[in-house]
Amino acid sequence: MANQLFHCLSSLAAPPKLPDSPFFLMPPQASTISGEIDWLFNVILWICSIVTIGVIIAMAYFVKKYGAKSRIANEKAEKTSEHNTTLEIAWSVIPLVITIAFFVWGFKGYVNLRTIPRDSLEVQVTAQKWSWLFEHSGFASAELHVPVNTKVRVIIRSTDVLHALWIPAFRTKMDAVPGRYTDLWFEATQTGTFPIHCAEYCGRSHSDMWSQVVVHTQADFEAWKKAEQDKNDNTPPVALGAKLAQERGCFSCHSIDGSPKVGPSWKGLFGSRESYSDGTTLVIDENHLKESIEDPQAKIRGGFPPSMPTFKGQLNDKQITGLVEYIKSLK
Amino acid sequence: MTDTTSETQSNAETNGHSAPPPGEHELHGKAEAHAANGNGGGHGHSQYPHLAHHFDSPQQQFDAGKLGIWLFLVQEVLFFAGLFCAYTVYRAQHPEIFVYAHYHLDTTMGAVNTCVLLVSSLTAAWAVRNAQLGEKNKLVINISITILCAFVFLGVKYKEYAHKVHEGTLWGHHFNPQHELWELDTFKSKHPESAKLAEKIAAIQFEGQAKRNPHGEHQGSGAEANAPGPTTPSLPGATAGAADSDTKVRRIQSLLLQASDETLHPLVAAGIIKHNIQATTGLERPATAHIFFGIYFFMTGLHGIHVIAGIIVWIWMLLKAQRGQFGPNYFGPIDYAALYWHLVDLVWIYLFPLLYLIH
Amino acid sequence: MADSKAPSQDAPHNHGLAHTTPVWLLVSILLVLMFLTVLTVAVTSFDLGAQGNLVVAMVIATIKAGLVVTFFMHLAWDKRFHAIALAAGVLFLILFLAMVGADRGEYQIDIDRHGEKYPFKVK
Amino acid sequence: MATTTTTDFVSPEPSTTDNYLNNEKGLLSWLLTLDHKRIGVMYLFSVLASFALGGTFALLIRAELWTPGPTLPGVTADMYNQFFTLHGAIMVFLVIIPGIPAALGNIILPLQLGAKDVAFPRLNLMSYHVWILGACFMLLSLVLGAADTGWTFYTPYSTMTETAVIPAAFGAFVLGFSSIFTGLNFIVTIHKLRPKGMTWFRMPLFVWALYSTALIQVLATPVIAITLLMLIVERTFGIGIFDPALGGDPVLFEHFFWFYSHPAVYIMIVPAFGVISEIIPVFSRKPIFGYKFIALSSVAIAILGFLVWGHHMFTSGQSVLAGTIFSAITFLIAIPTAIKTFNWISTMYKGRIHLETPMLYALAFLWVFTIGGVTGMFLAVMSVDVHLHDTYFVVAHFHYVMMGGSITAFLGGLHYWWPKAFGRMYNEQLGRLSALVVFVGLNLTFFPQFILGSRGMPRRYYNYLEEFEGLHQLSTVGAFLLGIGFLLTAYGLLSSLRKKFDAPANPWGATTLEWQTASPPPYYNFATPPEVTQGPYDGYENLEYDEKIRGYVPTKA
Repeated sequence: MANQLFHCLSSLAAPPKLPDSPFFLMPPQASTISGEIDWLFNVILWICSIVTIGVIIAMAYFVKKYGAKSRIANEKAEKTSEHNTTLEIAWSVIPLVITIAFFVWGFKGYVNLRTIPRDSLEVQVTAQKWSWLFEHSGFASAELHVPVNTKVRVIIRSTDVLHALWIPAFRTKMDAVPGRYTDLWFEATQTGTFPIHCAEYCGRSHSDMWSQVVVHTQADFEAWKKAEQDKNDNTPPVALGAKLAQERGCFSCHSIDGSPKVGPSWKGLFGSRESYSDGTTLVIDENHLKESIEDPQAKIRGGFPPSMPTFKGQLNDKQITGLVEYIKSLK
Repeated sequence: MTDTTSETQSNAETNGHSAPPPGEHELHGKAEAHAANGNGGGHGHSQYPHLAHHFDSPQQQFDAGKLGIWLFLVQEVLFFAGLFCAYTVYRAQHPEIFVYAHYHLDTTMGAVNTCVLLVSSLTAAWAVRNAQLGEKNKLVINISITILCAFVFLGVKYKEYAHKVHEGTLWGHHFNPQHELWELDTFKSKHPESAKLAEKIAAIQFEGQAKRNPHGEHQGSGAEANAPGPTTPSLPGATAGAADSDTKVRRIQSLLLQASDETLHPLVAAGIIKHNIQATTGLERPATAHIFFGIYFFMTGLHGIHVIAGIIVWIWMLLKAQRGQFGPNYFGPIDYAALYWHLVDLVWIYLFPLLYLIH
Repeated sequence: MADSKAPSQDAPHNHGLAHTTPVWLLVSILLVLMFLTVLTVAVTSFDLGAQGNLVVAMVIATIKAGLVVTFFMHLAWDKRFHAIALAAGVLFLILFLAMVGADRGEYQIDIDRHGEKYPFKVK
Repeated sequence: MATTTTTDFVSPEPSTTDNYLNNEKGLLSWLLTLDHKRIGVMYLFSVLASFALGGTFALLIRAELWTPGPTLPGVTADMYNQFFTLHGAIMVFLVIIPGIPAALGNIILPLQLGAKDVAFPRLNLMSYHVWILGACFMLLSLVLGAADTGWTFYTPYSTMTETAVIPAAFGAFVLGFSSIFTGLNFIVTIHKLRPKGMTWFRMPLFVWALYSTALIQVLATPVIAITLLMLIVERTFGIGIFDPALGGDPVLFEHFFWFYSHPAVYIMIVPAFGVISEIIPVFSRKPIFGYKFIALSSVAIAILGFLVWGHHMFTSGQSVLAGTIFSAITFLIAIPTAIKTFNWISTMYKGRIHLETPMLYALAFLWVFTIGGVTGMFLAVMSVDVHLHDTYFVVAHFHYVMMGGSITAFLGGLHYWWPKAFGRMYNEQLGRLSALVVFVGLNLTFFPQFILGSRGMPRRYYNYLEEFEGLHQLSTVGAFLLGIGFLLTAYGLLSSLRKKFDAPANPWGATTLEWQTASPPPYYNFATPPEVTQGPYDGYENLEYDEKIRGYVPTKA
């Protein structure tokens, strides 16, 4: 029963699909700045392709035209001048001008990316090994929900190591640095669901630290907020727990099918007698589960690393009860 | 480029200006090289027993060694760069921890050590002169004094370290000072009024507590306050802690209001009370004071390792000097050792004001 | 050609491979260094403004370092390339400190404000 | 003879007795040798062994990426992370940084300069011993539970992970000193040991390149040394400079790290420029075009290379101000690089081009390095880099430069100087075939990664979206082809060592000094000290191919 619940609840059980893009080198353009960045990308691509192909053609042509027959023939190269200042200056100055143009465009775009508009909707995101938690409009969720055509500021924090929030479809990315905040902004231009990746290496499940951004119409966004409110208020504890377990990234370390991952599996966990690294054994009850969520280092199961972060202060009593009930339900 | 100009360039480079005029030297070097090679390319520099086979003359060998040691010194400068950079960043952003921490250091010992190193620098420079002139006895004496100074330096350093271990002014988690700032003689003698004020506040703040809790509940930086999990150990930060009751706070505030700016300033500068006096509820230690001691021990420790390496080099030089190996044609090793030793001195010349002389 | 003239000027001090520094000069340099050490300690008891004491301490330290480099380390009579090498090292050191320091200064506010709006209020 | 005017005749035929390879025998005569050529040879084989090890990890990575998620039986995400960390650390610290300077440079630099040895032979040997020590620490990390931090050792992950970070970091710390000693030695050698007539602008361009490299090695490497030491101390004692849990700053670590590691990129590529600048004129039978521009552009790259480290940090939380400065200077560095490429192409104009193995590698270099170079443009443009940073686009870019640039040039140089260093000609047909396989494999491996990256594939991923599977598989096929190419190369070169000495003194008709002495050279390099009267690439017209000895001799008057 719990498994089914898990599958229906979780839209994130499978990695996000990348929506089709009109341009095969880039993800879809879904924010106001994507077009600008793709344009610059294309300009550089064209100029650089011309240079590269020019070099290759010149090289191939010279090899063919001036190819020597054999060593024995002792052919001598024609005398040409060994330097030509005009030429040298020309091929220093022309690339310089081009690169200055690139720099100026890049600088403008970068300032745009890093200058947060004043009137934007604020979203707090917390990165931790190996999940994202977005907090906006009073709700916490594992997905980022935003309305279309609205400026959104994402304030990024990390509780453990470096991560990076990357939304390819929005062409923006920013590291999550523990001990400080960083931020980025975007304005989505089309509704839909777009992947979010962690782009800064953060350990074991770095590649599974994905999420997605759901861009709603204004009306849908309001509806989503309402539904979220109802869910929190009315969801039965087991279902709430299952939802939270998904959102808070519990499944990157705990399985529900009995196979041990980073941490012990939840299947059949409740009521079993387990041994701990301090040599004691214990029958797992509600209190122990609650303690493990709030102070995971208090007791470490034998054979598992002490790597779980604490969720103290991040979950209220109802939510903790929900998680405990959910674990109890996994027989 | 014409041949003549390039020729001159090359000569200037190899011979330098302290050598005999270029032309003469060139002839000399070449004749020698040919003599050497006439011997079958082997070790033919019979007139110069210390000349390696791949050099043409003692001058070339000496210059090569000198350039080598200078490049090594440049490398040393950049080796210390990381620590100076860490120092700069934290000093610029958290000046209060430097003000706070420097009272825990003994300026006299630092100054004595500076003088000891300066004297050893003199004897090292003098030793080079002795070696150049072939004054064997003076050379031995000067090297011995240099080594002696190095040991004195390490001895003083050891006393300072031992004192810090005793006082608990160490790095990271080991930072657990046995005396608060206002209890230190260094602070009391410099700012008697401020110390008295702090003592009064402390008396109120810790009233009814059997003993101050050295690992107070209060955590320092935002990072550690908010970073949950096993990787965030409890850390002595702003540990003296806030006063717990409203009455206490009111009594503390009235004391603060009565105090003059001159009295308050040293306490604010050291991060003992907040910039915003009204927000101050008690005395505290600056949140990341332990970083100063991290930097202090790292910098002086690394410098100390260089001193130890210098001692080893000098002992080796002493043995060579006693055998009378040095003279006008072969004094490179002494020169190089002295240059290294001066660099160790140079680093200390900066470390002393940066760590001990903070206002 | 400054290079070729130099040897004849230095001739009296020139013993073979390199310049020899006279004892009186070495000892006077030490005395100056000692004086500067006393001075830099003495100066700390005066308040010279926000960064004044630091600047004075660094200026004195740099004068001391300059004396050691110039006379104890013979750079006054040595090849110019050695001075250039040392200057390059110091230049890169300063560059490193300046760039990193400037950058940290720019984002320090993000560290100071990190704790705000935290922890979450989850409904 | 063209370049030397001293009279003793150097036999153009293979030397059989009394060369540096056989004048002393026994293991100790190698391990304790002070001869720069023997030290270079030891470096060469050590580097090649490390290359094989690093390459094995590369193939494991590529095989694992054949499908999303677990592919190879038993390879977990943790192991994958260790694979790419070891691959990166080995390739950077043990292969590419010492590859051209310490291995090829040690063998060739004093010969090209006309010196009897490097300035400090003992220091040179010590540099090798230190290298071995560093390599041992790296291997120790492998045994003790390989580090999984990535070669960048970013904090706070590196202070928290339970794998063996300290041996790996300490290994890199030790290897840094090996690199410093080599660089220091080369600078002094170039300043002080030039023979009569060898002016600065008569030095071969490989020497110029090594000089520029040595400047970086001496000025930048100590910073990584102290950074790694600070990391080790942070991890051991918790001093709190980098660790945010103690009030430290991880971005500070990134600054420290890249202050070295960006210039280190030029330690890797500038010597490669030097090798290419040697090969192209010799195989085009024409003096190099724009000698001074190429020589000085190496120095310019070396110096500018110090001022761009922050372009690795555009999305790290570095300030906009710093990012802007770093981006601007990054573009400046493109100019000297472009100058070099255009000069190489111009050198071929109206030449007489011989397409033997070294030249094939040089042409491959031009092709591949141009792609690697221009894709750097995308990454230097700040706004575009925000999207591309930490994706496979970056992976492809630096592999095109490091692998396609440095390693291709290294192999080109190896084939070019192999007859000089070992006195044997390798199988030319096999050499050409393997060059071709390497070239095709390289492009097949890394070109698809550009597309992967810009489409949204982050780097250091064990698992990935299904739509990327096709391109990943293409890349994996390329990687194995590349592996086959390297095995062919290794077989071609190593099998020649079983032969008797058969290489002539000057098989390619080069005019630089190393070809004016016997192959392999005698212990003291030159029978008589050379005297230089003209530029390094002058006088091809005075050389003539002699069919009997399969090498060049001076034209008889």
